[in-house]
Amino acid sequence: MALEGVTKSFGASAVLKGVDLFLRAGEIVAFMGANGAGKSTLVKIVAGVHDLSGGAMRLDGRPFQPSSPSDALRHGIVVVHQAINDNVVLSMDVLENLCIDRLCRGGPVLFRRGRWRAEAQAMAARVGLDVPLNTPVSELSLADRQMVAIARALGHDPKLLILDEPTSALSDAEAERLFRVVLDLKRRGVPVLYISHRMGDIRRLADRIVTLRDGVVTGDFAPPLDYGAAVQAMLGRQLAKASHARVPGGEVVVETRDLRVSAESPPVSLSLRTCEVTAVVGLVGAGKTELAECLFGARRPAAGAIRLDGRPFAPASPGAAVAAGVHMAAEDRAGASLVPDFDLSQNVSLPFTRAFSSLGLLGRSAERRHAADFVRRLGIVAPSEIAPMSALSGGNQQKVVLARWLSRPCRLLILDEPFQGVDIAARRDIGQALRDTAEARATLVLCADLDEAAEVADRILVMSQGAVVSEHFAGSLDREAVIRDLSKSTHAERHAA
Amino acid sequence: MQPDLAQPASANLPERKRSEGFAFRPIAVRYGLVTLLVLMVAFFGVMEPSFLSVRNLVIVLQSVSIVAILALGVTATLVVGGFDLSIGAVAATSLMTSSYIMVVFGGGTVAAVGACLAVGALVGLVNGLLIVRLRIPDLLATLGMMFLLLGLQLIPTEGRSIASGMTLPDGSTATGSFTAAFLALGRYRVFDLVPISVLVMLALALLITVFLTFTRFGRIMYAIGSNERAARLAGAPVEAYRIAAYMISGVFASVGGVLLAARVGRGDVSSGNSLLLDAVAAALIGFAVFGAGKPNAIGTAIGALFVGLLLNGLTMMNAPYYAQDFIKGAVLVAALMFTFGLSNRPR
Amino acid sequence: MQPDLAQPASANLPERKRSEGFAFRPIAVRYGLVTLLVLMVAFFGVMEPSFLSVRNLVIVLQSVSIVAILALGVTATLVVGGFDLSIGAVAATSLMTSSYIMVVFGGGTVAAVGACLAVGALVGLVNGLLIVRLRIPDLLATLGMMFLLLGLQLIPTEGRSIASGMTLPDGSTATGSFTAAFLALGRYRVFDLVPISVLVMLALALLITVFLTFTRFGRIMYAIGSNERAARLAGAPVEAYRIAAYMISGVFASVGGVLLAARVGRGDVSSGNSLLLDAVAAALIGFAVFGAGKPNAIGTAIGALFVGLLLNGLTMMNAPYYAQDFIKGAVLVAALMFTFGLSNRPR
Amino acid sequence: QGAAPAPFDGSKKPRIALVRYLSTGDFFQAYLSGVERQAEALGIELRVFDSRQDAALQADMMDQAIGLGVDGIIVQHGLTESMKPAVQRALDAGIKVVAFDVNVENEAVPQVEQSDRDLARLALEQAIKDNGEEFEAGYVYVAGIAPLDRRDETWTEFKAKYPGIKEAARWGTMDNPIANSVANQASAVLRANPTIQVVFAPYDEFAKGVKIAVDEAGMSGDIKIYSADISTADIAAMREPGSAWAATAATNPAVVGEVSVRTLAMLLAGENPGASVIVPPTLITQAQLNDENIANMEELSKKLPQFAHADVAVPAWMKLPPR
Ligand SMILES: Nc1ncnc2c1ncn2[C@@H]1O[C@H](COP(=O)(O)OP(=O)(O)OP(=O)(O)O)[C@@H](O)[C@H]1O
Ligand SMILES: Nc1ncnc2c1ncn2[C@@H]1O[C@H](COP(=O)(O)OP(=O)(O)OP(=O)(O)O)[C@@H](O)[C@H]1O
Ligand SMILES: [Mg+2]
Ligand SMILES: [Mg+2]
Repeated sequence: MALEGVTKSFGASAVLKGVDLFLRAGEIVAFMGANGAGKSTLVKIVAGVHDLSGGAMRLDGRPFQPSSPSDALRHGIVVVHQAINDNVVLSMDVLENLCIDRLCRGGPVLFRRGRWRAEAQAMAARVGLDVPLNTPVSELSLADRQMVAIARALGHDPKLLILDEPTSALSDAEAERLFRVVLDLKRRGVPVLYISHRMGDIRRLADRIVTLRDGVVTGDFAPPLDYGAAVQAMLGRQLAKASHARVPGGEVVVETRDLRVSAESPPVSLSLRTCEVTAVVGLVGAGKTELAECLFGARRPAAGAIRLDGRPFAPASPGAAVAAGVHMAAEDRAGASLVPDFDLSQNVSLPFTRAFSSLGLLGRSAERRHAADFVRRLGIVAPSEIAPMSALSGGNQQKVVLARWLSRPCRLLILDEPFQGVDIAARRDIGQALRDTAEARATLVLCADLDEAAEVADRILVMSQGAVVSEHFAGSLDREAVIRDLSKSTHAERHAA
Repeated sequence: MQPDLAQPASANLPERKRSEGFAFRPIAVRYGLVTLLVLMVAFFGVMEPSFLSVRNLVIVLQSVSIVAILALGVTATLVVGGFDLSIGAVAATSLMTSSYIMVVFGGGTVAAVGACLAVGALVGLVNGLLIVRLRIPDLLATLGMMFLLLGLQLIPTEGRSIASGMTLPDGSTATGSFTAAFLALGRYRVFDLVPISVLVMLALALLITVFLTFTRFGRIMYAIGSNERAARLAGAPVEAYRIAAYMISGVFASVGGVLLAARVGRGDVSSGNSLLLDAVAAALIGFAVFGAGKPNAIGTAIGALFVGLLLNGLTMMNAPYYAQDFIKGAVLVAALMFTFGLSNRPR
Repeated sequence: MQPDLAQPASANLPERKRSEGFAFRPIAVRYGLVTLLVLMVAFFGVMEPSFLSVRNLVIVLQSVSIVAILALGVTATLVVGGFDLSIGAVAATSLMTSSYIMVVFGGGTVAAVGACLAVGALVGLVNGLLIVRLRIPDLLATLGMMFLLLGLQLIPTEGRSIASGMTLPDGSTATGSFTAAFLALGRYRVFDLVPISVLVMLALALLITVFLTFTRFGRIMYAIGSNERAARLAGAPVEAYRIAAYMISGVFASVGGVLLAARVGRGDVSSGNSLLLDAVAAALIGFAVFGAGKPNAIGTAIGALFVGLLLNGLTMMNAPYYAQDFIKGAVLVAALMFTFGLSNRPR
Repeated sequence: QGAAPAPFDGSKKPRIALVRYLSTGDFFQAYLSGVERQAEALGIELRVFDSRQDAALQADMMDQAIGLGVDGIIVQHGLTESMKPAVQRALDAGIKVVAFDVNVENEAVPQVEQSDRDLARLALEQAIKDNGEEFEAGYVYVAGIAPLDRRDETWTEFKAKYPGIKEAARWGTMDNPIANSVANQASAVLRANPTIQVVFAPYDEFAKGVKIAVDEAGMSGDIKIYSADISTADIAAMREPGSAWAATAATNPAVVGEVSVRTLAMLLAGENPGASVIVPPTLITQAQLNDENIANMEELSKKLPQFAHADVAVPAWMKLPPR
């Protein structure tokens, strides 16, 4: 596969300004670039979603111009797209999702589940996806949905595999299984284009690193790989070393006592304080999201109590939680956070329209000023503060979600997987912003990835199977111990069961 | 539905454990509407014994057949996440077309039926292109088409209904007439009992059920209805499927129109709006049958039957038409409350 | 469109170069339908000068006022991602209710209007509860409600129209009559020119436009319509808003019914038949006005006006009713092709 | 033939408007064609306003017609309440008005009527003649439609007058296609009441529906249908071998249309056509149609002169449409 001078513009804004890229058989190329650099756009051009504005593509030496995703698929180009919900059909079950692309390509007219079951099971087993095949995908966690998408992609015999931030919703264990399969494909000679903001992934997989900045390739690093230089080429500047001292917690803001998110789950007792940023790490399915939802009123706990500022707190709805000063950026960006029909500023102000209105009438200019301020502060790459969400890259959409919940003071700020798809530099900046403003509130960050957690947190709680199993502190973080605690994992238990 | 699972149900998937103990809710959700149907039949049977005679049940089938056929067609568009408001008008147009061809042009049965099916397919194609290529929202495109057809079908006769010997706008007299074979479509009874329209309905119901539920095309259509983007990215030719759905809907509606013409035996001026609403009602009730919660052909057929039995029974009991509307609405709402209110689907 | 940003565009804001060259498409999308409207008016005005007389334009406004009011109400439900099929039936029920109260109970104007508004709000509330609490799909719940009301409104009079001196089902004679004040709602003309129904329509259009576009409540309603879950997790009381939308729709429909009763001066059972489809058409055309691509009140009002002007002009030019339907459908489809086909919204 | 008075002496081309409440269906189409023919014969320019069963719109259209400055208006159907003030506005503007089948309660407006009561009476008298004074009847009726309500009054009178007539069942619907919907209902009714001998369906769409059901039940020999109104399609249905549709009472809608225009023309010429102009109905039986071998409305008009032309509103100067 080779790309020659590929350009792409949306209306007047040029996104790709002449990209040259080639992939050799049996090579994993890590494709790095800051949010909005144009990575996903490139992927979509190769996958037949977008037409290219200029340049050419070649596949096996022949000119290649896919007219549609199905055309690209027929040529053996298999893609896991960045937006997870673009990869799965929620109303269908796991089996159907695993074989849907095969159904589209042909085969017997009658669809018999029995015929597909063995194959689907093999696909699922390959990536260690461990859910009943008849579970509707809408009931799966985001991570499992991602695994379904990956399982389907890997189930093909791709000629070219493109993974656009496949691990953003995964924890290390799932990621590791993914890596093994990818490496296996590599051995079989399949070229892989791998996009990620996680240096860990790139260290593990990359044979070559190509960096993209503002739509132009700024670096092509062959082994031995110089990761520092790659990051610099991608950002156009040096990345400051991240380290922070632990800030001890102030007064207690939120306390849970024997909180059970569901009847079967273990009790959770924790307290969150001002100044301190608390991160909860846990594998996928550990129950982090469910805990957050209980605190935010999106889920009714089965037992136990929550206290906010010393008073009992049992929010009946997210609305009540927001009113009480509890803010939460949900995990599922597209499904649970963003309003697709709204522009950037409207998405930022959504929960706080009251603050921008008098007598119910909205003050549009104040709203826009406010959003523009955050566009600048979080480095959101967008045409303007009134750009539609569809014109933003995945990482920048995530930043919009964060901007929304950072935009007003609160008592408790919950961020569920806040760094999905956010590039390294921006992650640092946001982490810094979080820490800088942590004084007046309790901050709870839920991450599957330990590096992310360590970067931002003063205190790290490890969660496994719904229970908090250990507590660690920045400065004295014993990674080995954390990983040991994590590995009492749900999945291990699941397999044992 | 599937007693699946290779692995034993894992501990942290609570929904798999439902089957322990007798669960009332899911059963109520799944069979609520069907139970209601059975109770209704029993009630009418007791009140009016002739209700349960075979002949009457055939009458019920016959009276729902046309609506059911339209409803089955619209189900196909519902499956791909669309909606076809033009079906009533297509049926009316097909009624006029077949009459016109036989009465004015003196055409034969095959020509009349063929032309109707062609008209249905063409309207479906145009609907589909408007929606897929020009990206007009479904409701809007088919609403426009509805008005257009309602007018169009009356232009050739200047608003007159079509019958043998009618005077044409140019003053001449139409010489053709409905062919016997065409009328037989509406009147002949197999074994002197089952009208052809009922057989057509059953055949089409079977066909579309198999198509939607058991073929890969059907799977893909459901996928498109649920997440068009994901289906496209998985390689589905989304445009083609959506156009096909509208063509199915158009053809089914035109079949309904042909049967209507054969039964009525003349080109009746009509808007078909009642057909539209009844067909939509049947298709939507279908959501509730067996707790499907989504468009499905079996449900649609049962939905049509449900309304047909209710109206037949009420008519037998001499309920005036307005009371029938009222009871139809009330039973509908009650059945739906039952089905949807109890199901604890997450929102 | 908007002069950019307070801050100088930061390094990572790509510059916008739109203004180079004349962009035809966005303008065609935005003003296509309005241009068509203006052309249409000009054409009719040339063909038939009295079309442009103030009196005639007032007649157009008056003839669209009731449909427009219903359409504005249904727009509110479209905004929250719902749909209200019961509006026509609510208007008819309100027509019958007001007539019944005045003619049979001898009630006054305030009682009649008040009862209608209460009925409208109640129906909206029930619709909302069915949809929100019992999670019945919108189309289904309101369709059931539609049938229910269509029957219910006829029960008190056993299907007869309500007029002074009518015979009631129990054999007695109704003694009341429409009050002068009530009839004035339909007949009085401010400055001897503008009927009250037009003023009511304009006031409601203004009200709902401001509400939907400029208040935070409207903003939240749009958010709910676009992504309900996101709105809920942003703290919006989604249930309350959705119920409110159906209540707005119900109340607007009942206002339409009151005005219809005042204009007709009798509880006529067949008035209000075509209101649903016409109102839906207006609301859907509204999607295309100014390239909004989503439900909006201004668009709805212009959509209603569009259809009204077209029909009025065609009538003036002596087009028969079926040709009017045809042209209405054709113009609708053409206008939509223009607006939606050209806009390059991503799918 | 005397010289025509102004404005029919060629001094000016009069303009009239037909403001209709109902327009869909054969009756209304035939009515319109009658209006058009007579208008043409008199050299009148005609404007047609179709309000499609929207009473409010009909009132608006009256105003539209007034705005056009026509010389005369024919109001075809409508509601008394909504038409009364609208007609008054027209009269105030100096426009002559004739009303067909709607009572606008105004002395200055002559009423053209196809007497619905007479229609029902003729059909029912024939039913009694054919079946005797005692029979079990089915009745198709939808309340709230003015002509049906008037026909219903006659039915009520007959039932009182002939206690031997027993109404076993009553049904009806205006769901379109009406014939099909009525057929569905009638099928159920006939199963529940197999002893019905006579069906009174005073609207041809109803009769058509009942006939379909009777045929499908194989009961054409046992049941007789009496109705009102007629069209070419109805003639074919009545003449089918073994048809249960025994008789219908009808006025020729085209003739009614002609009469309406003539009445208005008399007003325009300053003559007085009288407060009410009644077009007498004709009884048409199956036997008659078969005996005379009548296949459509034109032949019906030829064979039954009273059906082809009503001798009302014909002053000496009146030009009649060619026949
Ligand atoms: N449909 C569109 N219309 C206009 N601009 C777009 C559109 N899609 C993407 N863009 C712009 O193109 C640029 C590149 O987006 P892309 O999604 O390729 O970024 P990315 O490199 O994948 O970023 P991320 O790491 O955040 O996923 C962004 O600045 C975005 O605003
Ligand atoms: N809608 C749902 N229906 C049923 N089970 C669910 C649903 N959502 C999540 N689960 C299950 O509940 C368990 C806990 O999920 P939760 O999302 O809280 O985990 P998590 O630690 O946040 O993991 P993740 O990293 O995926 O967010 C998982 O096993 C998950 O599969
Ligand atoms: Mg991306
Ligand atoms: Mg989570």
